[in-house]
Amino acid sequence: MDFGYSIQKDNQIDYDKSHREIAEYIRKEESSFNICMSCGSCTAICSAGIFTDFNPRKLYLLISRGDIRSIRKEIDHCMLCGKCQLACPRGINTRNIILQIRTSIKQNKDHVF
Amino acid sequence: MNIEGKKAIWKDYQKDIADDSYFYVRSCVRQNFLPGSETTFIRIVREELGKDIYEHPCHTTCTGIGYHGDIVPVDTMMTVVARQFALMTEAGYENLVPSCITSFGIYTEVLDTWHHFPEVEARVREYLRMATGREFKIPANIAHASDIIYKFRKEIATKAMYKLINKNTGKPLKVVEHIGCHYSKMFPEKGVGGAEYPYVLVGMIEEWGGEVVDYPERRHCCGFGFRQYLVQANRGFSISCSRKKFESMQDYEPDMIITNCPGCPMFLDKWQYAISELEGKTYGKDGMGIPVFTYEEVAGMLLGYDPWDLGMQVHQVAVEPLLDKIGVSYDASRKYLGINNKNLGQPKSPNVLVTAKSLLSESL
Amino acid sequence: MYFDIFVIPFSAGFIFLFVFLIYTFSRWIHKLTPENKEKLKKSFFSKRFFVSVKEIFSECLLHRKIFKVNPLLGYMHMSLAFGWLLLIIGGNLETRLYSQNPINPPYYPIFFKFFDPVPGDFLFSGFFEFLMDLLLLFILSGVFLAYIKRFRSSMLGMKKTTKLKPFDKLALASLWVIFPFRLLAESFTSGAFHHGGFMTGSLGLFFASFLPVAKLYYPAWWAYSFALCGFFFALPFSRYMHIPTEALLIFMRNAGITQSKEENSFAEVEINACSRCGVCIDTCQFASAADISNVQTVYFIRDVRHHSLKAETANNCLMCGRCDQICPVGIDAKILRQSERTKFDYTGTNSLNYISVKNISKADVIYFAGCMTHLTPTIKISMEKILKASNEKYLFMDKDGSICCGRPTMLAGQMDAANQLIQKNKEIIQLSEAKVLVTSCPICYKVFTEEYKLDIEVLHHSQYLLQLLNNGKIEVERKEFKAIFHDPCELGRGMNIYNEPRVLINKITTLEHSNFDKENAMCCGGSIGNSVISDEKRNSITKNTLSKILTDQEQTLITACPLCKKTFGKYHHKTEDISQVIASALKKITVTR
Amino acid sequence: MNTQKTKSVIVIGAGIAGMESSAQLASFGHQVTLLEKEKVVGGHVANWERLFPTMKPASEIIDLLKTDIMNNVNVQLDAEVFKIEFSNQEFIVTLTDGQILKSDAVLLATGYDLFDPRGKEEYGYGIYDNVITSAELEAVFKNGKELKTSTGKTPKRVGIIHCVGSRDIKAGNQYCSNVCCITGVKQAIEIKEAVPDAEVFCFYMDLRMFGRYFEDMYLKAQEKYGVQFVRGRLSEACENQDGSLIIKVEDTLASKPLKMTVDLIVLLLGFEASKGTTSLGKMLHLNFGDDRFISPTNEHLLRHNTKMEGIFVAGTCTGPKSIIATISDARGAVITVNNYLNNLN
Repeated sequence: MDFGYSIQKDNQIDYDKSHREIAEYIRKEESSFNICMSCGSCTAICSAGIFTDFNPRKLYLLISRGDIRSIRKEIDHCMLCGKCQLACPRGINTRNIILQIRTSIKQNKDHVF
Repeated sequence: MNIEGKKAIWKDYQKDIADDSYFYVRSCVRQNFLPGSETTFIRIVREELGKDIYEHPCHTTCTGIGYHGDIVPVDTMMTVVARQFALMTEAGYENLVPSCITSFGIYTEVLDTWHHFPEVEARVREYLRMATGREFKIPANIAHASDIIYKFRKEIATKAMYKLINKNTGKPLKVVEHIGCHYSKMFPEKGVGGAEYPYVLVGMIEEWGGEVVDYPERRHCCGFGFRQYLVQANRGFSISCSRKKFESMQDYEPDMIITNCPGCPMFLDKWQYAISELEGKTYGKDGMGIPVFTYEEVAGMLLGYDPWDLGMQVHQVAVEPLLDKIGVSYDASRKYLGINNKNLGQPKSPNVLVTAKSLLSESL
Repeated sequence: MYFDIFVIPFSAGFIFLFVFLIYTFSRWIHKLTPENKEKLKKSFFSKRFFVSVKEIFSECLLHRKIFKVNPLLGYMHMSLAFGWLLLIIGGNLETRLYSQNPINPPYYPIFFKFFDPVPGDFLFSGFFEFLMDLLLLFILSGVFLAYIKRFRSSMLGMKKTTKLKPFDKLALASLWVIFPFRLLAESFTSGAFHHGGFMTGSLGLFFASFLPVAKLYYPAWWAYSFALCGFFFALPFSRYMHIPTEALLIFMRNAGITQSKEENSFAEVEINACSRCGVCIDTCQFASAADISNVQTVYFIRDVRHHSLKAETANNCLMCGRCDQICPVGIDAKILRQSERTKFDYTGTNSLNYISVKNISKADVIYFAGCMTHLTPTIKISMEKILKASNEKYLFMDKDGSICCGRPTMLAGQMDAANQLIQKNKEIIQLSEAKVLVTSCPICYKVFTEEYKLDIEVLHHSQYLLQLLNNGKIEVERKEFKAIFHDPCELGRGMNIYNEPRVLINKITTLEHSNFDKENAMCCGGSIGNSVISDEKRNSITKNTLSKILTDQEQTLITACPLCKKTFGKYHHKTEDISQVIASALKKITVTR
Repeated sequence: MNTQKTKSVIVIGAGIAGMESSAQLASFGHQVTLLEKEKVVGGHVANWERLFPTMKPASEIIDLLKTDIMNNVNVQLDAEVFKIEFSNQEFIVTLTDGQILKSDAVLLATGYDLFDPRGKEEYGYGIYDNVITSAELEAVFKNGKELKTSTGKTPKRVGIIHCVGSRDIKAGNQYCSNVCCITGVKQAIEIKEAVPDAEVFCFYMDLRMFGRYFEDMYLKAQEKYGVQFVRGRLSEACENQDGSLIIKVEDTLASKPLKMTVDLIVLLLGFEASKGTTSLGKMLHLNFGDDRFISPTNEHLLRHNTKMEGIFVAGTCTGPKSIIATISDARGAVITVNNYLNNLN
C-alpha cells in the first residue's frame, strides 16, 4: 500500500544551479535578447500560440533564468512566421532568437533536456 | 552575521511571562509521541523552579489540528477553546501555559479575534453556556511552555550538571534551533524575539553554553503543516520540506537540533529515516543523523535526569553519540526498559540511519 | 620544326588546364540528374545550341550585361576576354598563312615573333602585323583599366571591389603581366631585328636606342611564357575559373536545367561561374543603406566555394533578388542561399504536428490573408468588403488565426517544417473544394504557386481584383490622386507580376513613375528572408528606400504586400495596399445576379 | 513694490528646495533667512554622487544653488527650530539655542527622511553584513571607494531591491516614493561601470519610468549593461556561511519561485516625511495626508499654501519628488510667497 512517502521535486528556479549556457550563447549571438521587457505582444499574436501553449515571452524569460526544462519540447512549435518580430515594441529580433535557441540546443546536445 | 542587529530586534519583541501559578494544557501530539517531555516540563517547573503548575483532568484538545486541517469549523474551535478557559477559571488560575505551539497559536488567535470582534466573543460565550453551562474569564497571561523555560533559563543553567559543550574539544556544541511556525509567524509580537529572529530557544542555547547555527532555511517549516502530512497526497511535500532544511543546515555540521513544537521534533527526527530509505542520504557530520530534541529533553538532560526517563529511547536518530559528546552518564542496557524494568520492546535496527549508510556504502 | 625550351612552361600550363577542365566539366555533367543529362544532350542538337553560342559570345566575350550596368567595367572585361580571343585567332591565321602548315604546335602562334622575327612577305602579312599590334594594344588598355580597378575602384564607378584569396592573387598577378611581357618580348625582338608593327616596331627602335635589346628579348620571352604558365595553373583554383565555367553554365541553363533547393552539381557550376565582378555588391541595399558589406552574394558564393560559409553570412540577406536581377552570369543566388541555409537547420522533426484541421466549409473562392495581413487589418477589411460586393461564394481560410504558409520556414532553410505546414494548408484548401485560391501576401503567393502543386488557380489579390473588374463583378470609380506603386520583391522579381497591379491602379488614378519600378524595385527592408539583421539596420534601409522611391511626399505609396505596407507605414503614413485603393473606390451599386 | 518696506521670510530647511526658494525670494527683494539644523547645506542631495537621468555630479547642482544664496540670503547653519508663534502680524521663530527671529512669512522646506530598513527585518539590514542601502552605495561612489563585500571581495552578483519601505503597508507606507525605480536603474548602471563582469539584478514590482529620459536609461541598462530585471518582491534574505546572501522572490512573469545567491544586496529606500516636517507640521497644526506628509490647501491649485496663513510649503515635505520636480515646486512656492508678501501692508 502506498503511504505517499516520496520526495517532491522543487518547482523553484535555483538560479545558482540553473542551466544558463543557452542564455549566454543567445546573448552572444543575438544581443537584442537582453532588451525584452516582457510586454507579451509577441505571445498575444503568436500563430503557434493559438494551437499550443507556446509562449515566446515566457520562453525567453525562462531561458534567461536558466530554467530550460520545457524548451526542447516547445521551441519547435514556432513557425517562424515573424508576426512577433513586427509586434515587438523593442524591435527584438525574435526569429533569430528562436533559431539561436535551436542552434544552442543542438550544440549542447549532451545536455539534459 | 551581526549579532548587535539581532539584539536590537530582540529588544523590540519582549513579552511578559507570568512567573508562577500556571494552568498547563497538554499537546495531542506530544502526550502520545513525546510524553517524556511534558512530564519533564512539569517536573522542572515544580521541583527545580518550585512553581505552582496545575493541569485539569478534563481538559481536551484545542482542536487546532482539525481547525488547520480544515475539518473543524472556527466556531466549534472557539467554543472548545472557551471551555478550556472555563476550566482554568473554575480552577482559579489565569496564566495559561499550552504545551503545544499550535494551541498557543490558536489561543492567541482566538483572543485577538475576540479583541477585534467582541460580538464573536459574546456569541461563543453563548454557545459555551448552551453546551456546558460554563462561564469563563479571559486569561491574564498566555505563555507557551518554552517561554516559561526561557524565562527561567538562568536558574536552570545554575542547577545544571552539564553544559552544551563537547567535553572532548571543550568547544560549544553547534545547535540548530527550530521554532514552530505558529509560535510567532502569525503574531510576531506574541513570541520572544519576534517572527524573523525568534529568541526563545536561542536564549536557552546561549545560556546553556551552546552555539546557535543560523542557516539559510532556518525559517522554513519542518513540513508537518497539518495538510502536508495528514493528507496522503501531500506527504511528499512534507518530506521535501524537511529535506530542504537538512540540505541547508548540513554544511554547518550541527551537533543537534532543538525544537519547541510538537510536530517538528517528530518530523525532523523521523523524516531523516524516511530520506535515508528513499534517497540513501543521511545527514550530520559523520552521516549518523542529526539528533533532534525538545527543549524539555535538553533542560532535563543538562539537569542530569536519566535520558531514558526523558523518553529519548523513542527517538529515531540515536541520541547516544550526543550524550557521549556532552559526557552525560547513562546506562545503555536500560534504554528499552520502562517503569519497573518492564521491557518496552525495541526496534529491529536501533541505529537505522547508520545501517542505511552502510547499506549505501556497500551498494557503492 | 620550331622549338625552344622556354615554351615548356606555357605548354605545361596549357595542357594542365586543358586536362583539368575536361575532368571537372565531365564530373559536373556526370553528377547531373538523369533527366537533366537528357535535357543537356538534346540541347546540343537543337537550335538551343546556337542560342547558347550566341549568349556565350555576348556575355562571356562582349560582357553585354556588365556594359549595361557599367560601360567602363564592361569595356575592361571585353578587351581582356574578346581581345585575347581575337589575338589567338589572329595569331593562328597569321601563322597558318605564313607557314602554309595546317598543324602547328599550340605554342607556335603565341611565340611566332620569336621564331620568325622577320617573316618576310606573305599573304596579308602587313595587315596581320598591324592587326596583332592593334589587338595587343586593345588588350593592354583593358589591363590598364584592371590596374585602376584594383587600386582606385571608385574611378570605375564601383563603390567596392572584391577581396582576393591567394590563388586569385597569383592568377591576377600573372594576368597583369602576361600582355606587358608579350609587349616587351615582341618589342625587344623587333628592336633587335629592326622589324615590327606600328607599336612593337617603334617601341623596339625606341628601346634599342638605350637598351641591349639583343640580350634582352630572350629572357622577355621566358617571362611571357612563365606568366602564361602561372595563369593557367592558378586559374582552376581562382575566381578566373568562371571564364570556362560560365560557358558551361550557359549551355546548361539554355538546356532548361534549373537549381533545385537540394543542392546538385548545377549549383556547383553556378558557384564556379561567379566572376566576382562585384556588381552585386553595389546593387545590394546592405552596402548602400545599412553599411553591411561582407555578406553580399559575391562573398556568400566565395565562402561556399571555399567551404568557409558561416550561418550568419548565409542568413544575413533580405532575399530581395536585386543581385540575381543584375548578375551578368545570371546566377540565382536566392535559391543557392536557401539550399545553403538548410545546412544550419536544427529544427526537430514533426515539430508542428499539433496543428489540427477543423471542419472546413465549401466555397468557390478560398481567401488566405496570411500572417502579416493579420497585422495590417485594413487589407483584411478591404478584401472582405470587395469579396462581399462581388457576391462570390468565398471562404476566409485564416479568419481566426492562421498557420503559416511555410515560406518563412523555407527561407530559413527548414524544409521539413515547411513541408508539414504545406501539407496541413493543402488539406484545408482541398477540403474547401474551391476553384480559386486568393492570397493578399506575395510571400504566401510564391510558395502556394511554386511548392503546393495545387490543381486549382492560385492568384495574388492584385491579379484576382483585376479579374473581378474585368468580368464586371465589381465596379470602381475614378478618383485622381498622386500615387506611386512599389513592387514587392516576392511579387515582382519573385513572381514576375508587374503589370496587373499597375493596370488595376490606373483604373482609379494615374500612376506616377520612379526609377525604381519593376525589376529595379528596392526592398522595403522588412523582409522575413533575413533572420540576422538588426531592427535598426532594417529601419535605415526602409528610410533610404522611401527617400529614393518617393518623388514627392504627397504621393500615396501603393504596394501589394502587407509586410511592405507595415514597414513603409512606419515612416510614410500615406502607404496603402492595392486592395485598400480598390475597396475605397468601389461603386456602391454592384451588378447582382 | 520698492515703495513698500521690505518684507521678510524665514525658510526652514536648506535642502535644494529651501536653497532654490531662498535665492529666488531674495531676488524679489525680500529679506530672506534660511535655517538649516545641520552644519552644511544641500540636504540629501549633498550625499549623492551622480544624478539621474543626466549623470551630472550632484555637487554641480549644490554649488550652483550655493552661489545663488551666497550674497543676499542670511543662511544660519546648526539652527534647529524650537517653536514658531504668530503674534501682532508677524511670526516669531525661536531656535533651540534661544535665538529669536521674526518674519512676515515662513516657508517650510523640511523635506523627507529615508525609510529605516530595519523595519523590514526579513531583509536582514543591520544583521547580514552584505545588505546595504542605496544611500550607502551612493556614499561608496561619492568617496571614490571600490565596491567590495564585507569580506573585501569584489561582488560577482548584486541584487537591487526596489520599493523598500514603499508600497508596503507592513512597512507603514503604502505610497510610491517616485524616484527609487530610476535610482535603482542608475545605480545598477553605476555598479556595472564599477564592476563590469558583475551580474546585476533589479527586483521590482513595477518599473515606474515616468520622467523624461527615464525609459531610455532603463533600455540602456538592459542593452548596454546587461542589467537583468526580475518582476518580484523580495520575500526574505538569508545569509550563507561565506557571508553571501540567498534571495527568495517569485519571478512573477515566469510564475515560479526563484532563489539565487548574491554577494551584495542594495535596498532602494523609500521616502518618509522627515522628523522636522512632522514636528513643525504638528506644531503649526497643519493638515497631514495618510502618507504623513503635509497636505497643502489644494493639491491642484494651492500646492504651497497651508491652512495657516503665512505658512507655506515647498519640496518633499508635501510628498516624494525628484530633484527636477522639487526645484520647480520650490519656484512655484516662491511665486505664492512673493504674492502674499506683496499684498501685506
